[in-house]
Amino acid sequence: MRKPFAITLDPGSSLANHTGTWRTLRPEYVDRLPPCNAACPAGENIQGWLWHAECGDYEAAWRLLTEQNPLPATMGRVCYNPCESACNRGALDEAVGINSIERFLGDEAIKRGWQFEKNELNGKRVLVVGAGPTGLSAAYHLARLGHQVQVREAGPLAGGMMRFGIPKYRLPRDVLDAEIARILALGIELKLNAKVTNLLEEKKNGNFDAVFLGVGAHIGKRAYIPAGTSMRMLDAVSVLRSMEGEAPPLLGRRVVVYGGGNTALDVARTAKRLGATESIIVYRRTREKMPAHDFELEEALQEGVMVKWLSTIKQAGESSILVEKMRLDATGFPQPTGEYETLETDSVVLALGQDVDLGLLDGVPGLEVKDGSVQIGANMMTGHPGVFAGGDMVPGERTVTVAVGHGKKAARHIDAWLRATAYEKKPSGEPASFDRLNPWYYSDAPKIVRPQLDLIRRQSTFDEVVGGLGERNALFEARRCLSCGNCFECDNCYGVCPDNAVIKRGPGKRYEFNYDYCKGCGLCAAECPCGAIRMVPEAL
Amino acid sequence: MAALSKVALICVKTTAAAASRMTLVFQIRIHGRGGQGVVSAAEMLSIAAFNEGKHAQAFPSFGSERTGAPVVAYCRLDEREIRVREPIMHPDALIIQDPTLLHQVDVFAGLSPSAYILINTTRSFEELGVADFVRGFQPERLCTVPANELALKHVGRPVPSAALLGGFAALSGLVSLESVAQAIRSKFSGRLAEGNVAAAAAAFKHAQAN
Amino acid sequence: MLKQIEGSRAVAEAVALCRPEVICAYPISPQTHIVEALGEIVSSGRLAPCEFVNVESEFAAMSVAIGASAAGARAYTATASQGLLYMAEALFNASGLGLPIVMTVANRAIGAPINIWNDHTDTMSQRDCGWIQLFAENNQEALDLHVIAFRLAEELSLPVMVCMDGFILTHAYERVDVPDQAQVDAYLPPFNPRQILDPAEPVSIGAMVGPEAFMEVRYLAHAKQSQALSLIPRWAGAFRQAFGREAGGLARSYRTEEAETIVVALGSVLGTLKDTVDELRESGGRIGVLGVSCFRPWPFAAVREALAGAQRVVVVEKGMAVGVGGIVSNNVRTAISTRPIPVYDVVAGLGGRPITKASLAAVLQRAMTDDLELTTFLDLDRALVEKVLRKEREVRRSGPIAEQVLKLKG
Amino acid sequence: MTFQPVKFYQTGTFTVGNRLLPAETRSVQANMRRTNSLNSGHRACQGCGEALGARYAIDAAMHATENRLIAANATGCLEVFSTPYPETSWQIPWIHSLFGNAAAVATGIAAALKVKGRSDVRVIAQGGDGGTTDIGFACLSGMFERNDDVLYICYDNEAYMNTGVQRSSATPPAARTATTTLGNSFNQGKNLPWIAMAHGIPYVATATIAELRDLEAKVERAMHVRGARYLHIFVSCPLGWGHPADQSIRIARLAKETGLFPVFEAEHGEVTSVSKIRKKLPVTDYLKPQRRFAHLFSPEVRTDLIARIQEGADRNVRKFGLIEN
Repeated sequence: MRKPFAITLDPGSSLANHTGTWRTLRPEYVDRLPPCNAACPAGENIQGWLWHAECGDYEAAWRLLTEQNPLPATMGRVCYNPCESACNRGALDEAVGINSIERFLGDEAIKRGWQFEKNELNGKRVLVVGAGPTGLSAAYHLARLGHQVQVREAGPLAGGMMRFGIPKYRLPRDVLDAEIARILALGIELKLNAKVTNLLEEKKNGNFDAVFLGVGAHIGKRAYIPAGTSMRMLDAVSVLRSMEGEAPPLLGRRVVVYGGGNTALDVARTAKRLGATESIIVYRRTREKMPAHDFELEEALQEGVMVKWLSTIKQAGESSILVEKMRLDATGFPQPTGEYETLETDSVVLALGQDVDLGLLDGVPGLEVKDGSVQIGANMMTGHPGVFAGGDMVPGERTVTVAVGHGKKAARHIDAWLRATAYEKKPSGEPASFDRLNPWYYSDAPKIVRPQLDLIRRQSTFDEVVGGLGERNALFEARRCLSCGNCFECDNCYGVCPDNAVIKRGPGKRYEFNYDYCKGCGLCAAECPCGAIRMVPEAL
Repeated sequence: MAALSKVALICVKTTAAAASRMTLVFQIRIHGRGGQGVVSAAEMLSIAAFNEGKHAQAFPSFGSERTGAPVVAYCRLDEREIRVREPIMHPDALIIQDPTLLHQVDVFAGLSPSAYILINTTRSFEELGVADFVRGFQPERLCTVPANELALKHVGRPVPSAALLGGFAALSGLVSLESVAQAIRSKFSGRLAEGNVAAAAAAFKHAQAN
Repeated sequence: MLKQIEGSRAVAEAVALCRPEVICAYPISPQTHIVEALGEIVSSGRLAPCEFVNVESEFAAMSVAIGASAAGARAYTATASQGLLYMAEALFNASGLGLPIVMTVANRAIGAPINIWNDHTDTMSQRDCGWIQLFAENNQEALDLHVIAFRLAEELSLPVMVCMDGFILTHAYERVDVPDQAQVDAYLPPFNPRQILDPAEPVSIGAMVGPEAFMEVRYLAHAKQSQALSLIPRWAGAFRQAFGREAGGLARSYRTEEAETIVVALGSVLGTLKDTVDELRESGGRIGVLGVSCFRPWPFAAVREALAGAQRVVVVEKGMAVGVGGIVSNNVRTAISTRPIPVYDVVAGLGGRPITKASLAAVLQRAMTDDLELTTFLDLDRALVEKVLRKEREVRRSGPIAEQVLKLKG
Repeated sequence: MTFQPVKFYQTGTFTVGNRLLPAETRSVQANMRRTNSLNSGHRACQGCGEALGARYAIDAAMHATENRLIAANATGCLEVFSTPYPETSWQIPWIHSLFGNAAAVATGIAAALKVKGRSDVRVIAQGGDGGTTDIGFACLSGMFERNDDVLYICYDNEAYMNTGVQRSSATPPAARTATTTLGNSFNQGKNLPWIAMAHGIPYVATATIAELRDLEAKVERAMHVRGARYLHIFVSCPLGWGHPADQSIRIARLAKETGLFPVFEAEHGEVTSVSKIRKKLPVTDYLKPQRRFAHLFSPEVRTDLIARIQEGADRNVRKFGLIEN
């Protein structure tokens, strides 16, 4: 073509005009910390593994999940999911059912027989005391880091409070067993009925380079209740532990549980299943103030458990207790009213909290115990070099998930300590708060409700109450994730740039900005659904 | 052949004037009303002359007149190329398609006594009240044809232009009836053409008899 | 083949022989018969493939032609008068983009007052729009010029306007020689566009050009149009060879041998002028005629050469620049600016006023004795305009007077 | 538990891309090999809605026609920012003729293609609201009436932006422009999609830059119809409307969600589908972020005028049934 001068131009020749010089603000891709991840005591990369689950690549999801937490099937049942409370989707419709997806992945892993990858041993030996969640977690992470691990468990079975504190109807034992077995399959040596009494001696004898203490709180707290000799008084931990033994505990037809925590609910519901006609929780405050999770209370109430709110036990008689009515004062603290009532009962179970047996620590130099808790530094190490601790032993919330998190954190620090370095956590991004999102792009999608066992069976058997999601529903639920603060490759930035200044790098490779042409309008950042782009002023 | 001799006659008639090309041209002015085929008449006349090997130029008076308004069209015939574009101010022949125009428009403007006059009417020049004007004109060059009636008879509608051309062929001898018929057939087709040809032939006959 | 047909029909036949692929039709007198005839030819299937587009305005007509031409189709339209002005913007665009569109303009006056009759005000008003403007003397030339116009337009990639006098030519039945298809095909090869909108080779046509290159673009447009001055005689020569008759060219002299006075004119008035000059020659006048066929580009050299022997020039033109006078005459003056001879300007035939031999003869006789104002209006009713001017002067005075009278009355 | 079909909620139907969908059902804009018909390096303002809308539409049309497309462009922002000598941003055969003749030029191109038997190559005419609803209206109407095989796309940013924000017949009531400094009057309006429908042409649709997939579907649909088609795309103008550059899409979204800009499709003059409002919002949500409406809120809140604008939105909601049920 003999193109006329100036009037007729070659296609796309404007590439010679670098409009990037117009820019005063510069877009940058960021990975913000999603609220679920931030809230997870086990430090799971929830948003990350959901990303794989959304694609239907459940194994990849499970593998990413278990980089932080080796017990997804257990977590998916017993975790009180702070992730869901923090989930930004809650501000849209309902939080993503992270817990149920986690359970799905955990169950899928068991079903498919997925195993962890083993690492080369590095020659270091670590002793883990306690085969509860924190000990198993530490053992798992240490093993994956190449350390030779031995776990010493005082009890007859591994699992700790997961086995002896959580009823079967919440955590079927085959699930627990499968997950523990998979951890042990990493080459971890487990010694059962092997209570450690003298730590330093054990350490020395076993040539251990480091120790992790993960002893659970198995000693029920007592309260002083004037009682006749004949009233059967038990503590909740013992009741729950005996459920794992040969003979179930004898609680009678009328049972009173004293306390307002989840353990109280567990016991009351267990009593119901053991055939109690009346299972009554006596709690000194109101439902709103109850530390137990509301959904568990709701399940308990469905099953026929009753609660006497604003009540304390003043005295226990032969077959009855005296209950005093309380009222909340201005600060929300219960105050006695002097009104009493009598409650017929065959037994009273105290669910007032637990303590840890710290006997094994006697004589360990430098180790400090305060208010029944072992004091640790930021690296989870006690005052005695090489001795680390976590879980119920150390100050903090006592949940399975927190314990698992402690185990992981301790393992990383132990690893670093053994290498004579310091473990530094990768800095997490700024929080991906709801106001960072552009939620218009997410359409409404109600949360999937997990199936529940029918009530009759819930009242009479220890079958699992809450069912899991099928694949289809798990996928649906996973896809409700907003991917807060982390690019999920929705192509919005690539699409909405009026200057084609976003380069799409291909599946899984995200995007990059072409600063030759980016004018810095900020549309990409404004229209990023998940807040994974920020605008920063150009350097002067 | 008859047509050529007529041209020769015209030449003789104008020998008094300078022998310029101007004197060779024969100019016809047609008056009528919008819708009567005035322009078509001039055009057909030019075609008839062209059919006989002559140069001819036909053109309307370029008005924007609508149906019923007085309309003028012109036709020049020559043996040589016609270059002049001015309107015909001194016609050698006048065709009046509608006698009612006689007293409304100066149809006779620029007319010399040697001119031909053909009027579409059933009446005589006297009856039309123009006897005084044509006194001194050559009587054999004055002719009336009942073109409307002939058209009604042969075409079914009072469209006088074709019939008048037949009359003009007879009156002037400038073009043959065959050429006129051919011209009509180039403008119209089918029954309309044949009707008009028949009307022209009838008018030709009427004019010859006149 | 010789035919006795209307000028419009002759043009339509010529255009059809040129095988246009897109024809845009919008009615305006006195051009209408041309597109009517073309429409008839297209619907008869005689001209195929061809898209006959009934557009909604002249602006659209030219715009459709622009699109069609840019997409590689041979495009044609016709217009007149107000229609030409209505497409003025598109005219500049078509030439600016270098699109070889051919358009017939049936020359007609421009209102107000509205006037449907012939003069050259329409095309004269668009003389600077970048189109080549060719003027036809008679219907044969009108016909022939269209064949040449397509050849020229496509050779140069420039649009060409064929100007023919409205009514006088468009509505006149005359003898024309209509060439046959083979002859035209031999003269006019298929359109091979210089630039084309084609998905196989995309380009952007019609860029915005700023001060940094606009001068150069305009210069190149000027240079390109000037090229036509050498191409037009070449294509006129080729036409003569192929068709055996004269048509087009830049300018043609008639009886200018030893002429002291040469009359310059465009279009159909040349015929009347030639007859008039014949008469003047017979009475001994040394006078000739120069017919300008190509008004744009202005053939400086050809005009200068043709007028070389003249002692005076009379320009008879059907248009004028209000407040200036003749338009063609000014062009003539620039062509012979080195020779101080009088150039008389005779503005004639505005709005369809008949130009008669008698009037022409009279004015030319006065010119031959240099007894003529530099600008004359042929057959102007001088008494009438004097009267109107006088009245207007009175009216103009009467304003303040009337006010004063009112003031006096209190 | 009731069966709940898997939907792609996370990536929804609202984002540009969706890695979870089969490749063939993803948007054109999500494609790594999209044509970028309007390429980088153009000189549109930061955040230009028209540049975005044009690339969306033309890329989609290129996709639908397998890259056999020719476009005629009216004078205006789009033309000026895309083709200043010596560079053009267009990757397609493209012509700019005049302000008011894009539709006619396209008609000419379509006629040429028809003559040449290139029915595979399709023609688009495009322009802003000025070039469409005002100066180009006659040519557009002519093209419609003849049912020429052209898709005309109007990028409506509701004023003459190229010349510095003057009122057009598409400027909404109360909007301030350089020639309506007190706010545009409440006229009877010139609803071009409706006028296009009155021509009975095969396809008329409206869209916004906020709903890419809807826009692409309409272009795709339009390219599979022969005859005259009209697509009216609402494109925001940060400069002329006075909103931050990064709000262009949000403003367009609000125009739809308030009911001020109904998004629908029509065939042969009848409305055939309507894009429902997801969450009806008051017009003030749309008006407030734009400086051209600032006088409605300060120095005093012009509840009277806002109410009239709201009435207009509500009328649209009723007329088109913009709300589900």
